Amino acid sequence: MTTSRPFKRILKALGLGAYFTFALGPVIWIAMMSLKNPNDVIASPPKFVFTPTLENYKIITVGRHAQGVETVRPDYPRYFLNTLIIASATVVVSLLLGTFAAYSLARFSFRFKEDIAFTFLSFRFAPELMIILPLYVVFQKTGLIDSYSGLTAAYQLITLPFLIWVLRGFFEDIPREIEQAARVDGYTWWGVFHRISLPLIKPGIAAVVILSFIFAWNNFIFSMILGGERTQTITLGILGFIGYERVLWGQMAAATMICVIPELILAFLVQNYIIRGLTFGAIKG
Amino acid sequence: MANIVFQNVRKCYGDYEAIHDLSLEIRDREFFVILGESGAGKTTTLKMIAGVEPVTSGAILLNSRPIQNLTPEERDCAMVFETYALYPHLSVYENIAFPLRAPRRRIPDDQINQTVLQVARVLGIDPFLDRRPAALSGGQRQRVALGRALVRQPAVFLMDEPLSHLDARLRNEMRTEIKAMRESFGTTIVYVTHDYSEALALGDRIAILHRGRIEQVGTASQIFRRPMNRMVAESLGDPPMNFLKGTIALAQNQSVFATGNWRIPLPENPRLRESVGKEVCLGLRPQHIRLERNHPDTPFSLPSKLFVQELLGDHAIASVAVGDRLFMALCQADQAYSLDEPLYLAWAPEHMYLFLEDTGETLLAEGN
Amino acid sequence: MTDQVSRAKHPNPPQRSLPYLLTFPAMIALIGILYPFVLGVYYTFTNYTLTEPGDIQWVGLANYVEIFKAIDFWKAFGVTFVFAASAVMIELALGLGVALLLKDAFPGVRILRSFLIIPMMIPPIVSALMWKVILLPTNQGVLNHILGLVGIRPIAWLGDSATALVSLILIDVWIYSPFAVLIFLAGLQSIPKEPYEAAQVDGASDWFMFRKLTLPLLTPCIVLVTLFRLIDSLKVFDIIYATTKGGPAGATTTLHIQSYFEAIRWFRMGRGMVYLFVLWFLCFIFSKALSRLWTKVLIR
Amino acid sequence: MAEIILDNLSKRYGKGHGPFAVKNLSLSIRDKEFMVFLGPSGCGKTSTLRMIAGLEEINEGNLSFDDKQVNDLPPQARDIAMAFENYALYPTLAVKNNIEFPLKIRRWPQSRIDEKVEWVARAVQITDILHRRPFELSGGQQQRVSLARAIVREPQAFLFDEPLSHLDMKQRQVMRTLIKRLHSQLQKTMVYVTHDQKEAMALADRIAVMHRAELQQVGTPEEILNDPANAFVAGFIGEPAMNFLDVEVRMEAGGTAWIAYAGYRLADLPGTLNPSCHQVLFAPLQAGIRPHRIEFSETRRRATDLAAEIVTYESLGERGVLTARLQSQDLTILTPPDQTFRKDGPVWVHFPMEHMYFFSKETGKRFHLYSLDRRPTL
Repeated sequence: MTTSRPFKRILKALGLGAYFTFALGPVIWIAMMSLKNPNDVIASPPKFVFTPTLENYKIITVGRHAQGVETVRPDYPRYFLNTLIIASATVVVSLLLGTFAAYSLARFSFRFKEDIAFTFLSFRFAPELMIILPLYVVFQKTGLIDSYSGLTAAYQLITLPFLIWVLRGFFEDIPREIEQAARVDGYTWWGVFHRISLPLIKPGIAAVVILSFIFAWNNFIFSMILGGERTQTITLGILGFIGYERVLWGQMAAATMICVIPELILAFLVQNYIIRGLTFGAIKG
Repeated sequence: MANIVFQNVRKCYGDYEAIHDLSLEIRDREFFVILGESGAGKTTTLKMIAGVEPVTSGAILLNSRPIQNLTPEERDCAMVFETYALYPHLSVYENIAFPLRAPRRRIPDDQINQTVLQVARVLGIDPFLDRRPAALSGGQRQRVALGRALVRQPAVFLMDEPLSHLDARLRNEMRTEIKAMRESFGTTIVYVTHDYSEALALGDRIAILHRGRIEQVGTASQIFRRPMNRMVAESLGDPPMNFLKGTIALAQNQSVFATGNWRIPLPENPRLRESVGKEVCLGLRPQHIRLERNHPDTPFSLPSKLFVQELLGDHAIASVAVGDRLFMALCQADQAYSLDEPLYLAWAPEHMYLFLEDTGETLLAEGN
Repeated sequence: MTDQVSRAKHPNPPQRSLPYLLTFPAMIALIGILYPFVLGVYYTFTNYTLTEPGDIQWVGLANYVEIFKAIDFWKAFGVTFVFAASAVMIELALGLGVALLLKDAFPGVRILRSFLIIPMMIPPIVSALMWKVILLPTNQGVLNHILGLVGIRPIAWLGDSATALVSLILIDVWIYSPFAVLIFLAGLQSIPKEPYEAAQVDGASDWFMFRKLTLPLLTPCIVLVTLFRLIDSLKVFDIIYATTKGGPAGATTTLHIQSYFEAIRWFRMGRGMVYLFVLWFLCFIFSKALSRLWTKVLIR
Repeated sequence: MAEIILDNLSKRYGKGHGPFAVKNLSLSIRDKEFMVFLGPSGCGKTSTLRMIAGLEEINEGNLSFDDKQVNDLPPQARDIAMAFENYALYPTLAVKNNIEFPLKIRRWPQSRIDEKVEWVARAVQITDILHRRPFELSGGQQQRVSLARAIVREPQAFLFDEPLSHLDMKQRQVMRTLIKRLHSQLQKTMVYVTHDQKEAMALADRIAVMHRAELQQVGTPEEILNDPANAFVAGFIGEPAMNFLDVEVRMEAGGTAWIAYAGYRLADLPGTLNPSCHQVLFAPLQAGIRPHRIEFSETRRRATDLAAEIVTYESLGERGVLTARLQSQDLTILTPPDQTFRKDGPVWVHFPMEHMYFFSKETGKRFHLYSLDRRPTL
C-alpha cells in the first residue's frame, strides 16, 4: 500500500498519534498521580502541572513517620515478596513438569498424544472459578488454604498449559535431521536431548520462563480465593487501597508503579517472543 | 568389513507403503549408488540402514548380523545428510569431535584432538575450525558434514544427496574429490542421488529405485546399455531417451515396428516374434539420432518437422515433432534449421530400443 | 582408532514406553486439575452450601431448572454476550487498522511496536483500577475533564447503568487491542511480497489488492484473534470485579461474576457451579469450533 | 512499444547511496528480440529487470520504451507482463481466476475473457487444472499458470525473472522448449534473467553477460561462446568450464613468438605477433581452452605434446570427463563415452592454437595475439 502521497502520510500520523495516546495515556497519568501529594491527587479539575513528591512511595514502602499518623509497618513490601515467591516457585515447578512433556509431545507419536495436548489447551479456555471453587473446598479440608505450596500448585493451571504448548513449538522448530544426526553419531535419546535439543532452544526457554512469571505475577482471582492474609499477593494488595470510606489514590498509584515497572522491563527483554507465547505457539511471529 | 543385506524389507507410513518388499545385497567396500526420482523412497532406505527410520517388516543384516532392531547409536554407521544437519550451536571443531565425545566410546581427549585436526587438514577446513556453521559457505558446510562422518572411520558410510545444494562448479569439484578420496575411506559406501551423472560417475554398482521398488541393479554400463525396462532407460541421460508408441507387425514374414503409416524393420529375435501385435514403444537416445535434410536411403528413419533448436555451447539440441510426439536430437552447434522445416531422423539399427507398452519390459536393447 | 561399540548390551528402555515416561509428571498435574473439575460438576447436582458443608444431598437437575427459570441468569447471559461480541468486534477492527499503519517501516516504528506490549503486560486488575481513576464520574475524572474542554457534560461512566458496560468494553479494548495488532502485524509480515508486485504489474489498484489479497490472506489471523478474544471476554472477571462488581443494578453482571456471587457471597456452591458449568460449556464449544476452523483455514 | 532502451542506467542498494547494484548499464533491446541477462547471483541482473518492470527505483540514467521516457511510470502503466521466480500466484484464487485477473482489471467482457483464457490454457497445457488452487499444484504446474497469466493480456513485452530455477531437470527442459516456441509464435520482445548458462544459450537471440553490477559483454550466443570479451565471460559460459593456464609469450630472435607454460613450449603463434600486443611480452597471461577442444592421445605425437597425469575419469553416458594434472593445474578434458585409459601411463595433451584464447591475468581483458585470432572456427 503505497503511502507516498503526503495526504496519506498525515492521515497515518494522526491515526497512530490517536491510538498511542489512548494506549499510553492511562499509564502516564497514573505515573503522574503516584508523584502527586494528597490534595493534588483529588484536585478537581485534575491537575496536569504539579510539584512531584516521592511521599506516596515512601509511605507504602517504609511507612510514615511524621505528622502524627501511627507508624505502622506497611504491608505492601510483604505482598511484593509473597508474589515473588509464589510466581518463581510456580515457574520452577512448571518447568520441571512441562519440559519433558513438551519434548515428548513434539518428538514422539503415541496414543492419546493429541488428546493430552488438547486437554491442556482447553484449560486455558476454561473459566478460572470452575477449578478454583472446588479447589477452595479441597484446600479447606486439606488445610492448604493460604499456603505457598497450595497457591503454587493452583497456579499451575495458569503456567503449565502455556509452557507445554510454547516449548513444544520450539522443540518442533528444531530440524529432525539434526537430532537424527546426533543419534547416528552415537548418542542415546537422553544425550541428544540435553546436548542438542535443550541448548538449541535456550532463548525459547528464557522467554517462556519470563512470560510464565509475568502471567503468575498478574493473576488476581487465584490468590483472592485460595490465598489469605499470610500469602496475599501484590494485585490484592493494590486493590486494598480502595477502601469503602476513603480511597488512597496516590498510594494506589505508587503501588501500581512498583508492581508494573519490573514486569515491563522483563517483558521488553522477550518482546519478540510475546506474540508467540500469547498464541500458544500458533503464530511464529 | 561391511556387507549389507536387505531381506524383504517393507516400510509403511500409516497405510502408504513407501518401500515394497526390498531385497538387495551391498558388497563389502563397494561404492553402491541408489538412483531415483524425489519421493522414490531412497532417503528412507538410507535412514533404515542408519536406524533413524524403523523398519516395518523384513530384516537388514550388517556382516550377516541383524541390525534392524538396534538403535542408531548401536549401529556402526556414519551418515552425511542432504541438509548437512550440522549442530548450529557448536563450532566446526566441536561438530567434527561430537561423535568421538559420545560417552559410549570413552575416547581420551588428546586422541580426539589429534584425529579431528588430521581429518580437518585432509578436507582443507582447518583454517576455520572455531567458526559456527552459520558463518560457512555451502561447500565448507558440506566438508564439515563429511569430516564428522569420516572422523569415526565407521563400517558403513551413508551419503544422502550430499552435493544437491551446491552450485554446478562446486558439485563437479566435490564429486571428483569424493571419487579420489574413496580409497582412503576404506569402507562400504551407500550413496543416494537423483542426478544420473553422479550415479554413473561414482557408483561401482547402481540400483534404480522407483516408487519404493528396485527396477534394476547393475554396473554403469549395464544400466546404460541394457536397461531392464522403460523406466530405467528414461532415468539415464540428459536430454533423456525419446519414445514413440506403436505396435509390432509382420511384413513379408519379418517383424517390423509399425506406427502411423511408417514401418521400421526389426532384427530377427524370438522375443519379438512372440510379441507380434502387442503395443510397444520405440526408444532412441538423442545422441544416436542423425538429422538429414533429404530422405536418407535407410529404412531406419522417420520424417519430422523442426519444433525448436537450442544451442548449448559445444553441441545443440533440436526438438523435432514426429507425429504428436517431440523427439530431441543432438546436432552440431553450427547447423541452423529454420522453424517447421521438414527433416528426417536417421539412426543405426543397433542403437534401437523396444519396450512393451504395458509392463515397460525391454524387448530390444543396444547391440543385441 | 576403530570405533569400539560397547559390548555390554545395556537394556535401554524400549522405545515404546519412553513417551509415557516423559509425559508422566505433567499427567499428575493434569489429574490434579481434572479432579476439582469433576468435583465441581458433581456439586452442580447437589444443594451444597458453604455454611453447612455437612449435609450434601443429591438434588439432580433442580439447580439447573431453578436457574434457567431465574431472570438473573438470562440477564447475566445477555450481558456476557453483549460484552464479548462488542469487545471482539472493536478489537478486530482496531487491531487490523493499527497493524496496517505499523506495517511499513518508518523511523521509530520499532519503538512504537514495543510500546504495544505495555497494556497487555500490566495485571488486568491494575489496568481496571487505572481506568477507574480516569473514568471518575464528576469533573474530577481526567476523561470528563478533557471532554469538558470540547463542551461535553461530565458522564458518570462506571456509575451509570447506561454507560457502565460501555466503559468496561473500553477497558477490555485498551488491554487487549495490542494483542490483535501484534497478530495482524505478524500475519502481514508473513504474507509473500511477490503476489503484490504481480498485481501491480497486472494493473491492480490498492483497494483491489486489499480486498482480493490482503484480507483473504489474513483470515487465519482473524480466526485466531476471535478464538482467543471471544473466549477470554466470555469469561471476563478481573476488570469487572475491580470496578463495578456487576453493578450498578446488575448492568454489568456476567455469568462469571454471578457465579462468584452465588458461591462466595451467598455461599450457594451448588447454584454457583451451575453458572460456571454453563459458562465452561459455552467456552468449550466455541474453543473447539474455532480451533478446528483455525487448522482448516491454515491449510488453505 | 517494443524497443527498450537503457541509457547509462544505475541503481544503488540502500535507498540510493549504498554500493552499486547496477552500474551505468547502456543497452538497447530491439523489437521482438529475446534478450537474456546472464550472470552469477548478485550481479545486478534481477535489479535491472525490476527497473524495467518499474518495481525498483532508477537512481541514475534513463529508461525508455520506444522513444518515451518511463523512469517514473508505475508498473501498471508500462503494459509489460512478468513471470516471477517463485511464480507469485494469488494464493486465494483458483487457477482460472489467477489467469483472468489482469483481464478483469481491464474490464474485458467476460465472453472475451473466457475465450482468451481457454486459448492460453491450451497453449501452456494446463486445461485440466483450471479449477485447482495454487497450493495444490506442483512447481511445474505453478510455473505454467504464471506464464499463462503473463501471456493472456497480450502485453508489449514479457519479463522473466529466473522462472525455471525451482524446477527439476526434465520439467526445465520441457518449459525451455515451451518458452522458446511461445517467443517464435507471439513475436513479442522478451527480457529473460537467469544464472543458468544452458538456458541462456538455448533461448536467447542475444545475451547480456553481467558480473558485479557491470555489463561484461552483449552478443549472440555464438559470439559469447566463441569470441568472449574477457576471462569472466569465457570462464562462465560452457559446461564443463574452460581450462585456464598461466602462460607467457616469448619471442625468438627470428621474430616468431611462442607460448610458454611452466617452462614448456606449448604452441607457436601462426604468423607474427600483433603490433598492438607488444606490451604483452613477458607480462603474466592467462590462456583459456574449452574441455572439448583439448586433443589427447595415449602416445606422444608432436614435439609440443605434454604429459599429464590422470587424476579421475568419469564416463557419463553420452560423454566422458577426464581430469588430468599438468604440472600444478588440473585440466578437464571431454572424451567419447566409452574411452579407456591405461591405469598408470600419462596421457599426452595437445592445445590446438586456433582454439586458444588469451587474457590479461590482472584485468582479464582479452588479447588478440595474432592477426587471425579474431573468430576461431568452431
